[in-house]
Amino acid sequence: MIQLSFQKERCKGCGFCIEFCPKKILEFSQEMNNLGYRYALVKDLEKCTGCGICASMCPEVIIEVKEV
Amino acid sequence: MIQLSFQKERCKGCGFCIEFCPKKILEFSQEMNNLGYRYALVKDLEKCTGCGICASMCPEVIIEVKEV
Amino acid sequence: MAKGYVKPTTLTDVPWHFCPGCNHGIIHRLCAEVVEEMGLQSQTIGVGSVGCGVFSYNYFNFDGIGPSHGRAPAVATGVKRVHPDKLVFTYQGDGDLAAIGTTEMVHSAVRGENITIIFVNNSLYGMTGGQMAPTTLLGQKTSTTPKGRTREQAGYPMKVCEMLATMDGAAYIARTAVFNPAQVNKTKKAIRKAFETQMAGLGFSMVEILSACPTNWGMNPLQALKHVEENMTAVYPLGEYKVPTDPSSAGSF
Amino acid sequence: MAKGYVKPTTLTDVPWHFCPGCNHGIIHRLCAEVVEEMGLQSQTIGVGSVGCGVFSYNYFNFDGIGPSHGRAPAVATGVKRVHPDKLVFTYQGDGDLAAIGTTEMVHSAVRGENITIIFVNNSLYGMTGGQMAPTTLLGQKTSTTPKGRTREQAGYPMKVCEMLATMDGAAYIARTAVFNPAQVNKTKKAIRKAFETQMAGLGFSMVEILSACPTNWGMNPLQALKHVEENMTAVYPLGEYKVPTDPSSAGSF
Amino acid sequence: MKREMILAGFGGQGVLSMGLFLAHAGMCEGKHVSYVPAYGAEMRGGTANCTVIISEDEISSPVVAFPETIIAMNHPSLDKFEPLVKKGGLLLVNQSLIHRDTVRDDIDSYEIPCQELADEAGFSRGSNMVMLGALLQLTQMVNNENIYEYLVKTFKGRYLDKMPLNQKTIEAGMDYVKHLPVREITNIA
Amino acid sequence: MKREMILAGFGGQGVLSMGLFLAHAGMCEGKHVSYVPAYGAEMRGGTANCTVIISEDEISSPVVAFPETIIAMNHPSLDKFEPLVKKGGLLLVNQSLIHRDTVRDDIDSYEIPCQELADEAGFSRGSNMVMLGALLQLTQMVNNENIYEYLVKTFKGRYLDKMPLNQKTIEAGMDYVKHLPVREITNIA
Amino acid sequence: MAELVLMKGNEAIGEAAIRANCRHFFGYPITPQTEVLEHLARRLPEEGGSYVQAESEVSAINMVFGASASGARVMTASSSPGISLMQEGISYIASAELPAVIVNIMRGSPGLGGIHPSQADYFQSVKGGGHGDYKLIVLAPSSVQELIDHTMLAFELSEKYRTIVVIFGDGMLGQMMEPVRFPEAVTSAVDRPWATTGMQGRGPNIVHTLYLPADELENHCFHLFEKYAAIEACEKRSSEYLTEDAEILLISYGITSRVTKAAVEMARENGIKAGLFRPITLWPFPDEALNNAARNAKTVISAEISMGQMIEDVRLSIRDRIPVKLFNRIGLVPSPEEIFEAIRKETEV
Amino acid sequence: MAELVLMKGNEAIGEAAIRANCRHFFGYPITPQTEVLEHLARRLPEEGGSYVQAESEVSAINMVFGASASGARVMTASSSPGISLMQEGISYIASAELPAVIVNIMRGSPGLGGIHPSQADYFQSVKGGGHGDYKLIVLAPSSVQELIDHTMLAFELSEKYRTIVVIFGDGMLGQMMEPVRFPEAVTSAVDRPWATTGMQGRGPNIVHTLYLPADELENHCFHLFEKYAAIEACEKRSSEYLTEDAEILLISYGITSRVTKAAVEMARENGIKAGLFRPITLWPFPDEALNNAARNAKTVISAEISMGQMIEDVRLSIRDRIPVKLFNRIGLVPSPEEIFEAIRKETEV
Ligand SMILES: Cc1ncc(C[n+]2csc(CCOP(=O)(O)OP(=O)(O)O)c2C)c(N)n1
Ligand SMILES: Cc1ncc(C[n+]2csc(CCOP(=O)(O)OP(=O)(O)O)c2C)c(N)n1
Ligand code: SF4
Ligand code: SF4
Ligand code: SF4
Ligand code: SF4
Ligand code: SF4
Ligand code: SF4
Ligand SMILES: [Mg+2]
Ligand SMILES: [Mg+2]
Repeated sequence: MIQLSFQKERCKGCGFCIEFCPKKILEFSQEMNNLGYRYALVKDLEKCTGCGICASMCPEVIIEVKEV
Repeated sequence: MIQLSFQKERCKGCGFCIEFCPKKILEFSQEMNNLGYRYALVKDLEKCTGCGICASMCPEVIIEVKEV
Repeated sequence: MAKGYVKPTTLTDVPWHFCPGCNHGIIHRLCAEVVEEMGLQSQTIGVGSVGCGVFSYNYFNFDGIGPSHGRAPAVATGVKRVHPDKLVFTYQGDGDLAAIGTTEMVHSAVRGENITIIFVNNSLYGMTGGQMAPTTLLGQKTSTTPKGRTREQAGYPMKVCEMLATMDGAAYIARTAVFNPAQVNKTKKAIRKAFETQMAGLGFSMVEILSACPTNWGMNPLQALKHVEENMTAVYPLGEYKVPTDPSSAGSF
Repeated sequence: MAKGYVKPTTLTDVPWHFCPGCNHGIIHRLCAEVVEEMGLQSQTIGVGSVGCGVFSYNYFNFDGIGPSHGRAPAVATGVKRVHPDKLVFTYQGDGDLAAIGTTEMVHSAVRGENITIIFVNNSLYGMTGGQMAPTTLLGQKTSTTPKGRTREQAGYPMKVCEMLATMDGAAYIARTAVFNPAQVNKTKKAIRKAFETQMAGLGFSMVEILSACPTNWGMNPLQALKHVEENMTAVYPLGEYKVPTDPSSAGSF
Repeated sequence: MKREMILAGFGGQGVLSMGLFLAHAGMCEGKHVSYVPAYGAEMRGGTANCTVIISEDEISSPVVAFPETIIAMNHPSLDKFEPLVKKGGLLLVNQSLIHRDTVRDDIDSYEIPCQELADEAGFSRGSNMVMLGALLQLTQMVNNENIYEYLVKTFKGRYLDKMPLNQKTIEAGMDYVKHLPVREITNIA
Repeated sequence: MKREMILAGFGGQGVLSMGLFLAHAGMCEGKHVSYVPAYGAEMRGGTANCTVIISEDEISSPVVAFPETIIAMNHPSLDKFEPLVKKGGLLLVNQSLIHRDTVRDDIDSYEIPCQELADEAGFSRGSNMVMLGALLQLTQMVNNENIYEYLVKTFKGRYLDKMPLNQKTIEAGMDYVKHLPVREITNIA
Repeated sequence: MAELVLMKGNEAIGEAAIRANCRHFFGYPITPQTEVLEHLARRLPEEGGSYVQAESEVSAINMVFGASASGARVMTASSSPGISLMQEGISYIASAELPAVIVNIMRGSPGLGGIHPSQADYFQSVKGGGHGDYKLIVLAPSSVQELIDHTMLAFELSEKYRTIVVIFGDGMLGQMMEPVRFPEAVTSAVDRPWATTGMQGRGPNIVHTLYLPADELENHCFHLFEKYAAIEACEKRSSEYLTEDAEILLISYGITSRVTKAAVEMARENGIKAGLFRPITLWPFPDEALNNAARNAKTVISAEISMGQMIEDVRLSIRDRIPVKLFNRIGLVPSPEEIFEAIRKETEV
Repeated sequence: MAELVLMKGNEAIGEAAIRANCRHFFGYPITPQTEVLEHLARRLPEEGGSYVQAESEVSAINMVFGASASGARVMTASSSPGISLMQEGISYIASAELPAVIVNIMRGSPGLGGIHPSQADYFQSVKGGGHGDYKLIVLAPSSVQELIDHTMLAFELSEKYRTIVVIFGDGMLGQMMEPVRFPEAVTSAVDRPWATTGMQGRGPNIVHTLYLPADELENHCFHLFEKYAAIEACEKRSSEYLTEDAEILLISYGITSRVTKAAVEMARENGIKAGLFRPITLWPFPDEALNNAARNAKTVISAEISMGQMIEDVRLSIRDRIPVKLFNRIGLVPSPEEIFEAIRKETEV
């Protein structure tokens, strides 16, 4: 099973992870973080393959993908 | 007839004119000029064709070739 | 592709100052990953520059130097002559490298200086608020080309890879981008080749990376990636412009 | 060939300081002849440099400027922007142009600045007594490469024409020499093409001229010409590296 | 008479345009004015603030250590500037983003629900205009007749279509403070 | 005791090596010495000269306005330096290239046919060595025993094969002045 | 009378240059000066002039050399590190006696430092950062209006004396906005018979800085310094505030002189006899005027945003008659309160 | 005791650097300094060091930055115009507190000037040619032997205080030959825990000069100036000749101090009570020592090959108690006779 973690307080809402996730299982939050951005979160972890593409596109290096 | 003039006091004795004259009618002087160089002079003006090659190679621009 | 992703130990935990979607972040990460994967964290000296990458020495978790604007290749030369066995690379923007730093860049290549330049080309001066750079595209609007860059007034986009590839001292020269995952992987491979070229002592290496500056382009992050893919690559073709000829060159070629 | 020879009015009568057999003299003369033949004596501003050509402003009989070492192309840019219709050319040695002046040279080409550079390459720093220049041949002995230039320590001879020919802003780029009468004529033609390119407003032009420095080469004048012909041209091939594509270009093409 | 103000918030909240408006208004009404933005290396994000002085007499120092009026649009700004308000001065707080009470009791402070009022006014990005309205109403610093003209000046005639909406939002801020219960100003001086 | 000399000629006449020889000789004989070449922009041609001081005591100024000894190897040098020789000083003139008489009568001057003597000695490029010999003979500045050693030092051990010829040429200069009629030195002081 | 406009310091400089009939600008971006470039990049083409973004400050100053040598009114602008890169070019321009205007919007230093307001380039511009003997006229404006007036004056003085004039600003002056009025535009072009414009109807003009014979170099330097003496005789500028009876005299220039003035006002309100002497030209430094302004002073305080640079000229001016103290902050413009506090301390002792 | 060798000034500097265990040199040719390069280009490879001929002085000073930052003893050398091009880099090195030795064999200026001996870069090196607040130790040798001793001292001081030390020479010192003895070679390498050598067994080392928060920049400048205060307290150097009873005190440094000494000797022979004060460190300037040496002086003459630069420090040192005159020549080293003449004139009035 895949463990996906986002450091939401460091997310700047660029949307790269959301855009490039092959499974399209990421989306923006409704609320804003303290930086004033809508941050990325997982809507459907089940479908995650752990491919790491989201992390490989994240300009803030705040996504970790682990198999557990 | 060709008029060939060398400003001997400005000659630095590089020998380019002598080397490249197709008629081989130029040579070095025996005495030195005030700069301390053996200067170039014509030994056989008759043979001069006025081609101007000597002048075109002279780094000091001190050769004039005229037809008179 | 290897599953999962963990942040490399070659990056500190300092929060980054980049704007949303700035490609500097991706490129920082790739440099750090390659250093870690090559096991060179304790053998690396990074030479930053003045531009939006100015804080690289705070973000990289290895020795770092902050030089003056444009002079990174000279500073790196000084470092490399003292530590010939260490990995020494510069991280420079297009204003820093291709404008004020032209002489230092060209002559580190002429000398075949055994260093690597990571060249982040976002086609303008980001940190100072988006002025024209030598790399600005024709027609591109910047704060100093309000009507778009014209040939008459400011000439043509400067093609650094094409120029340096003519030098005997240059061993590896490549241009890549990071506008999608595939390109990100290619960029990482190119950085690795460059670093391996240096560690193999084959001479000067540079990787130019086309990079998005959403803020000064007045685009959102995804539009900015598209702009790189569609407009920048047309003027700055991606690919390897020079690869080491020396057979003794590292395995990965 | 036109018979006879008379010194052009575009040269003053000041005695020259060059050493015996120095090719600077021939090249000075050719520049002056072309300016005269194009009828531009009163329309020309010559920008000198610091090197053995430093006194060009005393030898040329038209307006002249003595800039700082290496910056002639920037100075010429300033002149040209004020006088777009005048003939503006720089006269620079290889140390001046290809070492300290690299940035100014490259960016006048990037901008397609409508000026001409006359580049006198004698493969070392003549005026200061014969130190290595970026253009020094491998193995060539100079006062700072007493055992001859080596790749390891100082890299490779810098090929300026090849480098500038990659630039979109460069309209005419050629390399010539003056080691015999035929080459002298070719050089004069190239200078004329460059000046015509500029007057036609087609952009940046440069003529690199391989030049003998008997004094610092430790050769007599004729040996020095041979050295250019046999050794320098092998590393620096003669020819036109770029010619204007624009059809509106001046007649002589 | 001289009014020294610091307007603070985070980038994008429009504190600088608030300051520009006040400077233009002051100038148009024949006062001496100065406007000093705090400029940052990272041009984006982070905090933004500016110092605006409007004065009958020539302005010597454009620098103000203890301003008489402070506008805090976000939490960090309140923390940083509340201690600096002159005794008897004025502190306006953006209630929508700041959830703590003010601590000074020797100054006159107001909480304004900028976001809510802006939303009501139909201009959700107009928090700054609401705050501006509140300030203008409380201080009567400028002639309300001319607000529209000053707005146009502030935006150099750009987005003219947006001006009425801006004015409306400013008025929303004015109305809000008009209907606040009148308070005793604790002026320990 | 202090001896200040200026040696002058045109480039290639070897005046600098003459000066170097004297400086080395002085040093080897335990004196204080200084050697100041006049360096030019055009490294070649033009005139060359150097100032050499040999002194029992420490040398304060390496700069000399009125030297006590002058060697003029060519015409321009004579014109330039003859007026500067100290009263009662010594002036050596290279007769082979200088065809005018000296004008000073308050100094001791000698004409030396350097070229001719050098040719005789079989070292036609040795004019400077002839002149050096004349100077050494007239002044007895250094121990003649060690001339060879000093020559080797001067040329840093290069062209050792040429050293005997140099020495021979120096001696030619010495002999020449030895056989000059002894003269009264007009010393107006 | 021209209308009042609210304008940013850097833009005001750019617009003033255009009013001064300057049509050629060469520069390189650097915070906090960049708006000068941005303004001129937009406006010069409108006025038929040319804006060239140089590839570096070294190139910029040499482009200025060329444009001025060939007869044009020309300006460049930068900030501290960029001005350092211009030092060789500045020495050349001074020797060639070319008119030119250089704007320095000083920032935090040394090294990369930061973008804070600063006054730490005083030695560089006033004493000489380039090699050799030369002087530059240095004007120190203190408001946006003065940025305009001094920029226009700078072009006038640079032509009159064939010299560089430096506009000495700082990050705050460059970034702040104040209401300003622009004077009438200058239209007359000054003619420069010595300029390299092509030798139509005359012999060749030559602009150079090489003097190989020692006596030629010496004469050239003496000539330059005769000119500088004339400038010292005519162009010293300063202003005073409550100096007549001042027992504590503050000396400061530029933006700092304004907060210092406010501090002096506070001091007077508190019964302290303080006064302000403000040099407007830093070179030539108004030494006699200062010495005179200090006649009743018991203490003199030099207030600078530096570790103490102008203070040397203050000491030289008053010939060390009176104790000279330093008040300084780095990285920011001090507040009137801080300076007042420093004044108050002096009265205690 | 080491043997006497007759050596040219520039070569002596190069050899002294090697004796001081300097193994890295970066430089660019320029008359009258070039022999420093030429000597090191030959000798460094023999010693296993590296000579890199930089493509310009700008590159050279930045190579020095890199080499010093990563732990090496390093030197560069140039002459006036080249030193101007190094001003930005010098400000960076000063801020980063990197040890480095810079040789300036001064030549005729301003502009291209010429290759004559000169002392006209005093303001640039002593006051500050680069941007911002910083100081350099400036040593002024007056003989070939001192060129050696000061070069070795320079490396020591630069390490001790983490600062740039400038060797302040001129064309004559660089070109002349005198007998010299070399001290024992230094072999110990100083360790630099802060250097960027690769983070083996420690956290990352960072060398930079950027301080964005105002308080950080202010603290950094205050820290630098505490260090400078320590240098001022310990490193002022000067020498005196017949100053005890001197009524006319001459002040001069470097090559000029030697001709001045000869002039003082002439004056004494003529019964004039003249004396010589010679600053050896130009920064820190030996002000107390000078003030003390001038205690009996009625006139003070600053003798310089410049239009008058050191004279400002002379005036500051003696606090303008006594009239300070200038004796200067440009383009050459004056003769003792000229200076004596100037002394004699003083006695007439
Ligand atoms: C000598 C000098 N000149 C100018 C500057 C101002 N400056 C800082 S960053 C920068 C340009 C940065 O552009 P680039 O190198 O393309 O990096 P980017 O921010 O675009 O990533 C400039 C001009 C400076 N710091 N130093
Ligand atoms: C800033 C600066 N650095 C160095 C010099 C010294 N210098 C004068 S000429 C020259 C090199 C000349 O070589 P090159 O340009 O090849 O001309 P050449 O004499 O060979 O014709 C140098 C380094 C200088 N004048 N200014
Ligand atoms: S790991 Fe792959 S699948 Fe999972 S979220 Fe990231 S991109 Fe989508
Ligand atoms: S890529 Fe990173 S920064 Fe961008 S939205 Fe996703 S998590 Fe946030
Ligand atoms: S003109 Fe021709 S033929 Fe006559 S001398 Fe010259 S080269 Fe020879
Ligand atoms: S080419 Fe000219 S300089 Fe050379 S020898 Fe002939 S005449 Fe003399
Ligand atoms: S300005 Fe551009 S380059 Fe700089 S951080 Fe923002 S997006 Fe990145
Ligand atoms: S040194 Fe060389 S280049 Fe210079 S004048 Fe002599 S021969 Fe010509
Ligand atoms: Mg960029
Ligand atoms: Mg050359």
